[in-house]
Amino acid sequence: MQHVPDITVPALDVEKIRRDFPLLQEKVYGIPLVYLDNAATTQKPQVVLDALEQYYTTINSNVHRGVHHLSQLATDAYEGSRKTIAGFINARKPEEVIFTKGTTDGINLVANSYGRGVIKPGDIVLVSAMEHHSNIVPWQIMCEDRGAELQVIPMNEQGELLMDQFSALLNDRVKIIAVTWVSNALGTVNPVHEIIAQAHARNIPVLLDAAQAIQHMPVDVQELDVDFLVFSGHKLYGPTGIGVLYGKEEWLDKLPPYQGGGDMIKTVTFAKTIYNVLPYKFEAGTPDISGAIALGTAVEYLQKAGIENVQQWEEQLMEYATQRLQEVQGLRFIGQAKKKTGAISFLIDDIHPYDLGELLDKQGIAIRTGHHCAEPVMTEFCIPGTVRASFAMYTTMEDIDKLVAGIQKAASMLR
Amino acid sequence: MQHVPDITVPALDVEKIRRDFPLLQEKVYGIPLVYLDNAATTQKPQVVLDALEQYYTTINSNVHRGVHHLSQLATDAYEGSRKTIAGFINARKPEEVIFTKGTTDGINLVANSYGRGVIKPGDIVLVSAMEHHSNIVPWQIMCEDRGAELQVIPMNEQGELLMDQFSALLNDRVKIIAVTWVSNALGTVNPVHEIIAQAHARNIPVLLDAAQAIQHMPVDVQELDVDFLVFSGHKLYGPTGIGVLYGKEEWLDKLPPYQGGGDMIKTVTFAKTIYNVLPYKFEAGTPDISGAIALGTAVEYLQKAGIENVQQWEEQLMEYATQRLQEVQGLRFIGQAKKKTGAISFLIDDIHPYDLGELLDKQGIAIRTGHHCAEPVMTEFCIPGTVRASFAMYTTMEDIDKLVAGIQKAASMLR
Amino acid sequence: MTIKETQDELISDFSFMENWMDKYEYIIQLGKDLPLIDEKYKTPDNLIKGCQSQVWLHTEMTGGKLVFTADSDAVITKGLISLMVNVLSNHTPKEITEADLYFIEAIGLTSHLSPTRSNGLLSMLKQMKMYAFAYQATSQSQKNGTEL
Amino acid sequence: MTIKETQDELISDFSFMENWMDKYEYIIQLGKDLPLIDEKYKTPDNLIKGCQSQVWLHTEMTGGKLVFTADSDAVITKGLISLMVNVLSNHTPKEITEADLYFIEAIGLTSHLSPTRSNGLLSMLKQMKMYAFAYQATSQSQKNGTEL
Ligand SMILES: Cc1ncc(COP(=O)(O)O)c(C=O)c1O
Ligand SMILES: Cc1ncc(COP(=O)(O)O)c(C=O)c1O
Repeated sequence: MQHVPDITVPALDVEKIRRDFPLLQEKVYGIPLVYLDNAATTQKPQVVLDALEQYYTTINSNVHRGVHHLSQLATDAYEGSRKTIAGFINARKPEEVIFTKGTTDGINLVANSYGRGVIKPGDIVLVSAMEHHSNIVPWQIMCEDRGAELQVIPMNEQGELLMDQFSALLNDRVKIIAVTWVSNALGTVNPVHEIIAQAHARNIPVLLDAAQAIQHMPVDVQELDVDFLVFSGHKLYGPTGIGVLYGKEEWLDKLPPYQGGGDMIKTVTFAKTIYNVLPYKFEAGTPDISGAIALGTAVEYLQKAGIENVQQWEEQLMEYATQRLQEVQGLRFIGQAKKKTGAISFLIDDIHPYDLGELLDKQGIAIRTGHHCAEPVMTEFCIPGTVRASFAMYTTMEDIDKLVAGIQKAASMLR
Repeated sequence: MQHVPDITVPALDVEKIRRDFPLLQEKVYGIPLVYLDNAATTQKPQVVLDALEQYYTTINSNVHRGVHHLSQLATDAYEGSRKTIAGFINARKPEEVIFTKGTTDGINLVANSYGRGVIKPGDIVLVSAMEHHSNIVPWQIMCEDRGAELQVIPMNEQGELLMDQFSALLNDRVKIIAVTWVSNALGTVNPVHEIIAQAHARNIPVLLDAAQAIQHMPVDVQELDVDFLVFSGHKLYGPTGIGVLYGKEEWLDKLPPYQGGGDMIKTVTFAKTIYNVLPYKFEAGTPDISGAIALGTAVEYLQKAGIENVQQWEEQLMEYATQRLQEVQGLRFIGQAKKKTGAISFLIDDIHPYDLGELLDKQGIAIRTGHHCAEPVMTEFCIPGTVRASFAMYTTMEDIDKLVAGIQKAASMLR
Repeated sequence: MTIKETQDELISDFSFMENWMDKYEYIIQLGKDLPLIDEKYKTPDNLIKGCQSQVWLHTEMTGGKLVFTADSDAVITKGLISLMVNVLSNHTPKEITEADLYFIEAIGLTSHLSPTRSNGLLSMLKQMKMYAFAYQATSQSQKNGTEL
Repeated sequence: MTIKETQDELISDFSFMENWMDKYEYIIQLGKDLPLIDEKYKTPDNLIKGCQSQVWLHTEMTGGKLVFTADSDAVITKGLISLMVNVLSNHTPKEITEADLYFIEAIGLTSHLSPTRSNGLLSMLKQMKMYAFAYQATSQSQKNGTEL
């Protein structure tokens, strides 16, 4: 974040973008909404809503199995979206893109399949100290079921992973490493290239939780050489209920399927079932067809704006917000990593984050308070939670000014 | 089906209902669409699309965790939908309604949790010979993993379960029975009350696959005394990507959770995780919020029309279609159970179903051909597949006339 | 003042405040005035674990009347507790169990508080009524005991 | 006729038909005229398993030219195979491998057939070209063999 904020000439026409998002025009309590809870979920541009409506009013039909015209159109649109997303993350093949319900579903899929296919008693799964519950609990469940062990890469007080300790934790018992690319509670951007390089040197595959990365920076799975990568559509300007698991073809071929059902099989008898090829092997049952298609539209929208432009704009937002928040007396940042993106967590003196959140809400400012589903992080910092403001491509400097003013007012009432 | 079709005074104003469904107004190949693939997925009334749009333009926000106003509204709407659905199936409590991705997801949830929580090596899972792959493969995967055995309730040539054989299969090793209420391939309505009564006499819980029942007849889980019941939103006039698992509270309390992640836990440390109460325990990660809300709207739409009225109308459709199809030379029904609903499967002489399907499609008539994800049924009848026409509340007698005319034309070309 | 009178006074107080920021100012002030729970009573037993903040509640019987003291780590929560304590404290168990508590709805708290907060409020209330029930039951059985 | 000429003829034939039902009539008729595969060649080896129908394809080399015979359990599929056979059968491996097959697109088959059907068509075509490649490679190596 060495740039000087250049508010007057952003590569992104943020005002124009804002007009594409109907909900940003809304008021709460009669006050224009300031939406700074984007790490929880983003708002959707009208084109995404149009894609949903368009799907249901013109081609709605079940995919893959139909001889009729609508089914054909629905299948084309669904598979077209898979291609769009494969292009967006630079997957080798669309077949490496599996549609899931979201990040949580994707991690559970890998944990379960990897557990049944690879893990033996005594094996180790490595996660980090700053994981979201969704990247802890599935591994806990799997480890308990398989007699494996969960180990944790520690972090320092800035909220940065201790890479020395990470290296020291690597040994032949470690069978998979699951880490978040960006921490939703702290904003930390982890050194994922370094993690993957060290893991691969020992033939350990890596799963990246990209729930808080995919919307903020260019993602290239081939360049990363990552084995599995998961994210949610609803945090990427797409609908709820849809997400993506990217997996290297060789891994997805090797692992047993997760769920059983329609579409994921080639032939079924009661004696023997033969599984289908990728990506269908991992997509049991009728998928979220409209969600997948609309996620494709969201990705195209983001591509049109340019993910590099978004990244650049959001870096300016982060820098400006960090600077402005420093003006607030008694404010301390939770998470002060050198590389951060998307979210800023903080506390003010001994004001309870919940009190602050409530008074910000009443001023029309939506932020999040609490443990952000990352309780171990809170435990580590000995705090009940934080106040978190998180940004999106449509966030403005004015939003940040309002946030700071709102905080000042609330703090004065609560002190 | 003893009624005389009474086309002139249906309790349902079908023409009015049709106008609520935008896709039914569409043409394919310039011909007005005749949509008879409702068992695969139903079309959606405009109110459901409006609910999606409304959600995203006014209250979109992540649920359960937020201190701010939008999150509150989203949570209220999401939980409101749960109540609507609980009312629709007469669940004791909304907490017994778990939102899933669909029928397949629901069955996988139960198979996995039940497998980890209850099943021991040597135990038996009972399914029927007419199950959809989604009610076979999850149990196969689980049985293989746990060293249990899958056994099958056979059926006769009419496509009716052999209840004597069912009774004979019951013994103390049987730990769960998973059967479909209505067969998607044959239309058979199974004697589920009888199955549940016999199972409960031996303390065996029953899962009902209601994917093809919920849209065609009143469902009362308390009256059924069923332990688990699953269905998909997209076959019930709701969006894709959302479904429901009903489970008796005592069962849901007893079983271990399926997926791990946000929302489904009370507290998380790396050493120990305490799971949340129902329904959250089984809803890991950000749910399909918009899907759940719009499914609630779909259910309300159906309630307004009256599920009894729909049932009555569809019985007339079934009777009329059966009668008219008998006129077609060489046509034989696949599945001739005394009680059928929703779908009619058939073949004509040795015409390949796929050929027939393709020529019907070119006449604007959407039906389905193939094994309908129920290959064991096809194996049993020694056929490669069937042609299936399936009905919904908006299907008309005219649709059936067009189907029969289309079949006559296609058959004459193919013979 | 009866429970009803205190409620009506609160409703009237709140009705003079124009917007929700003012009402929060008032709630926060009430929290600051709350008779604080004795540190020694901040035991796990007395903890009502809410979703986002912690609440301790202690009950004592003095001269036939129940006295509540409480605390929370969040100031607004403390204010809300204070509302409840003001209304219910210093009344007999019978009065408390029989009280119709309409002020929460009337003030508009249920619709304006975040749901976790208002759920917390309700479980707080439940807890207080339960204490009252418990005391009533005990004294009832004691009375029965002497009569026998 | 060269492969190109047969294709152009087909395209012209199809262009005279007004609607898709007529085109299907024609395809079905072609299927009925297809030189049937000898029953003994309906082996699992010769089976191209499509999604919804089965296809058998047999290849023979006669006088330096490849001759295809085929069958399917579905009549329309048979007709489509027939199109391919008409175009490619009785040509040298070299002609077949080098052929630019534009007629499928030109007739509009790819956009009008169901995707499983048109995928089947494409895998059929791939199979035929592969046979041609194989024969070419074999004769090439035989030639090289004699030369050495
Ligand atoms: C009887 C039956 N069970 C299960 C399913 C699977 O439903 P879904 O694909 O929505 O998960 C279907 C629908 O295809 C069905 O008809
Ligand atoms: C880092 C991280 N991982 C996982 C998740 C879970 O995503 P979802 O709830 O969409 O499954 C989130 C979002 O809450 C997150 O921020």
